[in-house]
Amino acid sequence: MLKSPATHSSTTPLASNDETSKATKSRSDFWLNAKDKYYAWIFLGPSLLILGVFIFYPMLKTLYLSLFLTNTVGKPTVFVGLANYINLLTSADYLNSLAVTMVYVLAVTAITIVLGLVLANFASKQLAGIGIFRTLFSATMGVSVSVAAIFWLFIFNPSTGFLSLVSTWLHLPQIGWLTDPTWAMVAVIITTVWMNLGFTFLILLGAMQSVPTTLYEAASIEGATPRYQLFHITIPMISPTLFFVSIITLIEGFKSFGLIDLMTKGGPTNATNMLVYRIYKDAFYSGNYAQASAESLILTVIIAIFTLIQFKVLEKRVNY
Amino acid sequence: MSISLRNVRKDYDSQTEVLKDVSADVQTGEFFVIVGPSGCGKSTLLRMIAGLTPITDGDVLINDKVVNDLPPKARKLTMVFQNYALYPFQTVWDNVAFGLKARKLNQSDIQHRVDHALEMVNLTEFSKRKPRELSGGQRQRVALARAVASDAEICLMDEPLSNLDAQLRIKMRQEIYNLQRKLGLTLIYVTHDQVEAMTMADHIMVLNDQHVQQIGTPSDIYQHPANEFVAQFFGTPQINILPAKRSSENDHLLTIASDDIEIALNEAVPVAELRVGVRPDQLRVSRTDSVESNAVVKNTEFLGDETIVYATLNSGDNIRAVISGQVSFRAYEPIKVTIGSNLLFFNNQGQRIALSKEEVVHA
Amino acid sequence: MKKILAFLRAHILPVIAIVVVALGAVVYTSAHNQVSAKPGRTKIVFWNEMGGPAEVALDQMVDKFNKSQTKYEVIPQYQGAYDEAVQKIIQSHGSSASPALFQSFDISTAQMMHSKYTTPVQKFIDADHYNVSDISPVARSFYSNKGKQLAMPFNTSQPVLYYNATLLKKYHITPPAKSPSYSDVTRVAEQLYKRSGHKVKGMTMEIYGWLMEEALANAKTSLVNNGDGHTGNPTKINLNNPTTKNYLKWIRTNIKSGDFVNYGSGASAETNEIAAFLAGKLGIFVQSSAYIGQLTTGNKDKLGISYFPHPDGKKANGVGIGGAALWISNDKPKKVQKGAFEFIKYALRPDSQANWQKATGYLALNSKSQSQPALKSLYAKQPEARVPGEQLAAAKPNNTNSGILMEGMQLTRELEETSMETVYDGGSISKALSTANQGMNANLKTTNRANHDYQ
Amino acid sequence: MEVVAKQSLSHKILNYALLIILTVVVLGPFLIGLWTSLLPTMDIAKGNFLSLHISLTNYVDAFTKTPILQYLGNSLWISALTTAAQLIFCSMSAYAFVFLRFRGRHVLFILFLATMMLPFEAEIIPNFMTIKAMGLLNTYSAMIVPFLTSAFGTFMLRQSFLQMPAELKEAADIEGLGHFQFYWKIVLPYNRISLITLGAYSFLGAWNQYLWPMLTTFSNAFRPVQNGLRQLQSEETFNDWGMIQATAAIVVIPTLIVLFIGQHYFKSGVNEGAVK
Repeated sequence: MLKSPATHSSTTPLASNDETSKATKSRSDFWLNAKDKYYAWIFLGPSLLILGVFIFYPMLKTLYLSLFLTNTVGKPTVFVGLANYINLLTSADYLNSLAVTMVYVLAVTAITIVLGLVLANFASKQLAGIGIFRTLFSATMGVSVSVAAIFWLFIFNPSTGFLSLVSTWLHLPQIGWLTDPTWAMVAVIITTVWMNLGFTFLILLGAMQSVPTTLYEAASIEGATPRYQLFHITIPMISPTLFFVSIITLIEGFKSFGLIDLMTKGGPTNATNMLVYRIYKDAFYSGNYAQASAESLILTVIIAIFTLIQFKVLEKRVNY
Repeated sequence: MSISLRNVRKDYDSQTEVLKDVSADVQTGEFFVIVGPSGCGKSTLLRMIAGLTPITDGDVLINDKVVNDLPPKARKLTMVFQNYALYPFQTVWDNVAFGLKARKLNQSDIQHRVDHALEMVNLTEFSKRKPRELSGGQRQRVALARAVASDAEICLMDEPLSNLDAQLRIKMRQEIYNLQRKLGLTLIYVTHDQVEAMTMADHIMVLNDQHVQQIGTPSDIYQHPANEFVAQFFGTPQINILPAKRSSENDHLLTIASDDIEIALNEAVPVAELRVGVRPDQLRVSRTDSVESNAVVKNTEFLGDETIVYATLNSGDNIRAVISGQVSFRAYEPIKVTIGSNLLFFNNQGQRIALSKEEVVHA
Repeated sequence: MKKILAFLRAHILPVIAIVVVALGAVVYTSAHNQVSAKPGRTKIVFWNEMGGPAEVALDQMVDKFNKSQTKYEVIPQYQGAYDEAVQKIIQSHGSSASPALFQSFDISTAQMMHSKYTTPVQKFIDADHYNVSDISPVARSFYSNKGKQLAMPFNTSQPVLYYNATLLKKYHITPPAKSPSYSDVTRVAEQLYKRSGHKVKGMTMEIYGWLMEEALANAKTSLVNNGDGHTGNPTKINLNNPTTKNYLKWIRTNIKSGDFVNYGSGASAETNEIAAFLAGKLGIFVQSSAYIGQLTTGNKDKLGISYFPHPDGKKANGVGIGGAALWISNDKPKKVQKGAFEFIKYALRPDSQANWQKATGYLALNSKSQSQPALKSLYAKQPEARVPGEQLAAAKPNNTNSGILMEGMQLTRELEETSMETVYDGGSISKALSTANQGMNANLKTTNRANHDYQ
Repeated sequence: MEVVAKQSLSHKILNYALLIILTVVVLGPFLIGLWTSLLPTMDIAKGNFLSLHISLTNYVDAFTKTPILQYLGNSLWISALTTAAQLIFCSMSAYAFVFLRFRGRHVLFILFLATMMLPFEAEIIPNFMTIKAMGLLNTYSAMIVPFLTSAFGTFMLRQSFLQMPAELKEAADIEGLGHFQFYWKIVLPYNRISLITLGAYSFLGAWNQYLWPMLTTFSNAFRPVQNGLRQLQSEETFNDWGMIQATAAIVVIPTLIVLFIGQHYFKSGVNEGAVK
């Protein structure tokens, strides 16, 4: 949709629906049918096995565990129905986690998209040596959580950190970046945005470059300014990509764990205790598998909703 | 290697019929063209012969053996596709050699055959190139070379020239024809282009509306089309089909298009109402005044050696006439249209009515 | 790039073959054990949570043990923080990856006991006729239940009160008593704050559940029923009691008079209070004795140490210990468990413990360590380093100062800390305590229910 | 992309200036990290950020005093195996969905898609138990086996396979190629760009795994680099900033190189595989 499929007029992609491919599809009732079934087991078998054991079974097991209380060693002992869910959804603590996660996810998504657009817009200008800037802008894609955490932990360090030095030089008040609840959230958001930026930039740049040049040529003949072109041609044209990147960022945001673990451990005073970190803490710190399982299911529902939205919209290929 | 189709039928989803009761015999070494408008099922028929699509009913025979249940590879044939089906990641040479390697021929045999095939299609110097580095015509030749290199004596072609420009198409037409003759291939060729069919085929099968309309030699089909569809399908500009009536006074007299044109036949008109097919070159057009005229000119197309005149009869029927040389008419100029000797007659179901005498009209 | 692709294309089959073989190899090898010991020695995987200088000291101790005999080899593996290690131990139990010997912290004792995943060291003590009388009784009682030693205390600390002796001298303030009362501490803090012209904050108490529990212990008050869990499984929490209120009121008094500074909770709070103390901006704070090392090296001022404060008009009961103990898993062969106990004995030898205290600040648990050269030289240089050990020795073990034998202590501490936070921020003491009490009771009820009341 | 007829010189300079500012902002953390990795820890602790005592001591320390090479090797091995396995298994299942006809194909495909809605993060508890039951705790396999295939990879390759001209399959049928031959000789080479893209994704994905290895590895012999860095941080209790930054630099530099080489594939992969 972004890039028109590289097909010659003559090629009949397997996906299309005209006469020839109908003929191809008729292989469905080809008399090798029985054999195809046998091949299907071979080709799909390994993947089915893995997905079954590590995706489907665990989901059911999680559901099962969430309906029980689990004892010291994690065995389900007492059936309590939905009590774990009710406890969670009435606990101020868990609602706080939900709220904190929402704030984080929305902030990260919005800021990443805006900054990604800014970078992509600059990097799509036709200037000598622009390729170097494009490469540099995408650099954070190669940064893993732990590396990003180390870089930023030093920047945010209260006593010897870079920002603390800068504020000293400029005689600004010191900010308790990782110790103050509000600023800790800001710090985590900044770091996440920075990590996401390279990927987002690259995707948006790719989308911008595949907007047909003739649209801009026509617009500039009609006297549209670059800014006007950005908001009335580029952004509408890349809207499917924008949507895609937003959803991906959103979903990844809900799954954030590494940075939280490395930078704040959910603190201070639960200010950054997001959903996955909570699951981890409840299960692997407190040993409360049942509650963690209930939390896992709630997380799954949230992510499934966003994934479904993604599928639905991509299916419709809503353009502009 | 002969091929026979016996009452072949194809349904999809046991609902939609694609082909009904197709029967045909293709002789060894014959150039057999299946022609029809798009969507008529001609590609499906070809794929059923190849074994790519199962048949719902009937039999496909190769060398008098029923092959309904044989997979494609066991049918010993090759196929050339509309988009050539070249492997973009392999060189020309490897593309031609691909099937041979798959059949596990020995190395020297492969070498020999591929080189020979490339030579036949004049691609020897391109053997190291990738398909994307070739022009459309060259790609088509690679596909041909694949068929040549194979030892199969049956070759199926599915609109192999439709992606080429007009000039190249004419050239490749000849090359395919020469190749078929040289190799003695039994070739079944699918196209929607009647010119290709007319110029290349030994026999033509005309398909339309899930049915075989006619099978015959090109001249047979042109001169004795089985029905209106076949008559209309062949020949440019298209044949004129006009409604006609037997005159109530004289059963040898035929009134065409209301009463604009009258024609006397050599024998009695067999039915009261019928349709007459007149090839555009059988129509004559002359200037006249508005009282005498039976038509007005719509426009003319000058083609260099002849002129096509489009006109509307007083009855409202549109006609096309081909006149040799250059003639010029103004739009709305009144003309008189008359009919030559060669006519075709169709009943109201569109089937041709054969008359006993060759020359039907008094000259 | 093209060349690489060409290579890959040409060699894709062998590459994949290698990958498949390797994959098989990995799966195969993983079924076997990963860590190889020296041939002929029994391998003992030892999980610990000692980072920084303590890790170095521990590795040295292990190294010496391995060299001291020929039957066993202890392989130390660092597992991160105490909190996460507990679950790792429980969850890996019964697999080839699980440790034979592990270190687990004080508040996990009930959990370990209930899991039934360990062999109580009492079994080996009895079999070996090992004499435990030299090992600190308070520390031992923390990890024992109904007279049976479950685990061997290892790295042990005591909460003590640190004060800046130089500053007190400068402002002519009488230092707090060796075992100070709340009001005694308040006096010093207020005087320091006033006399320094508000330049020096008098005191701080970290928002840390452990400190509140120790305040209860020192006042001989139980947090939970059934003798803080020592006489039976706890069923009821009693956080909202006069002793806790008294403790929080004491802090509130100091907050109101302005001499108190709040550094919040967690590791950062500890770093910050130490930084302030070393910079001479804070006079008094209560913290683990394991910090002595950090507080003496590079400190230009003289360090003063007193016992944990006790409420006025009440005799100090003595405080429980902090730190961790060594446990022996029961999922390993007898020979391995025996080896693990050999290491425990080695770790508690007088010389081992003396070196341990010197290197880490954790208290030597073997009473004979005090006469070891390592400690003697330490005391000669820093006489105040004796104080925590004396406090430990002074306490007579009873139910209230032997820790709280209850599961879910991590969660309990979180709730305690939330209540402390509320109070520090000016909220109502009894309301904060009753909220926490409610939460803790609910957790306890769920835990007991999930474990069928440990029937 | 704006059509700029003639850019004035000042306009150009402005553009470059903005680009350079953006570059500095984006690369700032890298630069700060790299710079501090060259400084002695004492200078960092004192806030002497503009120190001139530059040396590679921290790097030497990182290599000799920490198991960073072991961590890197572990990660490399885990990522390489995961990538190879995903390429094989995802392409196989994608092949089945495109080229094989069998009952339940549609349902199975929906099932595959559905797995994309189930976050692995929410399944760590049962998966931990499974891996434990398989006896794979603290092994490479623990970090590879659950990720041998992926629904995303299958989906992406399926999209790519669907773009193949139908005639290729028919030509292969006529030549008599079986499914394995067609898969191996035609489908894989034809889709190599998508395969490289998926490979890059799988590799980066495996390389960046954090939560799962943290739960399943207990010793440095198997710990991948992300968790290794976490381990180093907690062991070093954040005192030796210079060396910590050096370890981070050691980890990030190879990834950056791979990324710059493979950039093109990431971009096209996402645009074609996911959005289309």
